[in-house]
Amino acid sequence: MSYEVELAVFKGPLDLLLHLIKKHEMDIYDIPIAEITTQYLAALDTLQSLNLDIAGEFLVMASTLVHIKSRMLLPLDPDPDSEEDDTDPRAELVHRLLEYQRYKVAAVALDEYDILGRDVFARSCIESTLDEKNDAELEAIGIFELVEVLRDLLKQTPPEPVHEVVRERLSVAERVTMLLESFKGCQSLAFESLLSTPPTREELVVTFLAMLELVKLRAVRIMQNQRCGSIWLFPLAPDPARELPLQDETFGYC
Amino acid sequence: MDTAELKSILEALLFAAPGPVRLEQLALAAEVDPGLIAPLLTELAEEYRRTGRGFVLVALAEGYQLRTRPEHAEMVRRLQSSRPVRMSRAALEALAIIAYRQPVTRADIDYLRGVDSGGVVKSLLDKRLVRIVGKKDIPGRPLIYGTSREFLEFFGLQSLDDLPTLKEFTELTKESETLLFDFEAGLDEGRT
Amino acid sequence: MDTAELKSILEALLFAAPGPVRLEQLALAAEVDPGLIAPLLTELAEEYRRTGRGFVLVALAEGYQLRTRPEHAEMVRRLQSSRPVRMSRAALEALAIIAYRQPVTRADIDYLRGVDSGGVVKSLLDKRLVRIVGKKDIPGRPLIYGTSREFLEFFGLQSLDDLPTLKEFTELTKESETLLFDFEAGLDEGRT
Repeated sequence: MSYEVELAVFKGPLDLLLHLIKKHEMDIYDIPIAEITTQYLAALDTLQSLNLDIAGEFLVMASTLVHIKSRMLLPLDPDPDSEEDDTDPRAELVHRLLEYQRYKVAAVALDEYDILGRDVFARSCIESTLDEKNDAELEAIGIFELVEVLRDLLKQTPPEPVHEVVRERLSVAERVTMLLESFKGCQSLAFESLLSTPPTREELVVTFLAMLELVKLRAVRIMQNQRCGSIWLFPLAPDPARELPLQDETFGYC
Repeated sequence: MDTAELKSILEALLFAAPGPVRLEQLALAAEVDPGLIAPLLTELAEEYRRTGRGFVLVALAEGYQLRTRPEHAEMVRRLQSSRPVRMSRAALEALAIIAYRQPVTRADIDYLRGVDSGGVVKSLLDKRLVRIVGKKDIPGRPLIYGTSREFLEFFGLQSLDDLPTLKEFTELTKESETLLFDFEAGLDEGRT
Repeated sequence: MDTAELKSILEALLFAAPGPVRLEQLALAAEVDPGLIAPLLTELAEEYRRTGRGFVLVALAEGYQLRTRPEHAEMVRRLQSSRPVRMSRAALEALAIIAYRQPVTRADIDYLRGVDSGGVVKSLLDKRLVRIVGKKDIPGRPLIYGTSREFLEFFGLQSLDDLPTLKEFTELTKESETLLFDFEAGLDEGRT
């Protein structure tokens, strides 16, 4: 097996370090920090040259190693009252490596058990579920399943409309101006022709109000031939003496 | 492979099979000639009868199957009705909604699940995992539901504060979900 | 009811159950005193071993269960045409930490492994080998994890006490050195 493949299977910086220490037969309690740092960085280079993503943890460990190395280069502070603790800067790393090794060994021990579904098989029976019978005791389940079910449900459900819809507010004054525009060069207009199709409720209301305002201002006359029939608007010649008020405030809609 | 070992293998295969198994399937799995198997199955069936095992070997149109001895039917039924049942998916969904969105009405639960939840809510009430906490002050005054003390006990929680939030959950799930059995895949990558 | 008949009934009950069965459930179904059952189960387990049956009787936390003999794993897998399940090394490491150090937080696992374990923890939760046991009473109230009933079933353990004692290391061991290569070897096997 090539070195490259070997590298690719390291599950973390501790794993890689442990391997390097053993491979080079270093003393765990007196790790030659300069050498291990060189080895470690070289391994990372190899991973990089293979275009493998190096997890952030590997880089953190690299900087930890460099940091330890620099601390070891410093002469020990002769002042015993110094703030600087004089423990071996490698101590924590050694502790972690030994601790990690424990779990690595335990993991292998676990793997050697007769695992259900791999080494041993139980009968495959269909289990009964809650809805069938109501008097039975419930089988224990974990909270994780509950959250998972909720998450699945929320994924399926369309998201609730939580954002506020900002609608363009149609002002009566604006509508009045628009109606006057459309009257130009017209004898008559049907009310429906003033609306977009299909009209929104707001548009309908505002247009109707605008029409009534124009009637009040005597700018238009309206006629209806039958109940519920079309409303026809007939523009009247504007009274030159009167200025049309075209502000919402004057109409009283604010 | 001697006869005793092959018999043991056949027994294991029939034991683990979810339904009737054909002679050829047994032969294929045990990697022996199908002709070898037929007489052994007869022997096994005879042996089970003679030694009064709890199960018998029956030959069906679709193959062979181990079944409990008919005389024990009553006890088997009794066992099955005394065994704890798994909560159904539907019940779990309703329970999740009630736990996380409480206090909720039936309409809220129905909306999120997209189906009528009357039956499951009733069974959750029967199981005392859920309780009625009051009525909502809206037209129709619908009942509102929440979780019970038994709910906390069932999930081994101290209080509702111990329920993991969806956010905590999502943080866990951000990463690839195939990491458990990723070893082979990871290596395949490395080899190419 | 004589002993032979009761044994036959117990066998039928264990055979028909979809999961481990507790002694009391067996007693209830067979309508006999639980005290009568325990020695018979021991006898049955011994008998299965001696006569080389296709299955064995195992005692688990949640009761007793019949399982195929480990030697037949390959044939059973072939019948079910299932790929051998192989736990990834990352998953096993995280699982070992959770099993021995429970209750633990994600941060504990990450620290001990030296890598982010969110993905593997999620997979272990998915497989139900691990469960959320609550939240730790420290700032941020992180979730805490422990092993589940399924964990014991998965590894065929009666209780966490059955876990091998965690070795105290004062040096790097040969054992640990060969691990990587064992895994690789296992993999090659799995691929052929």
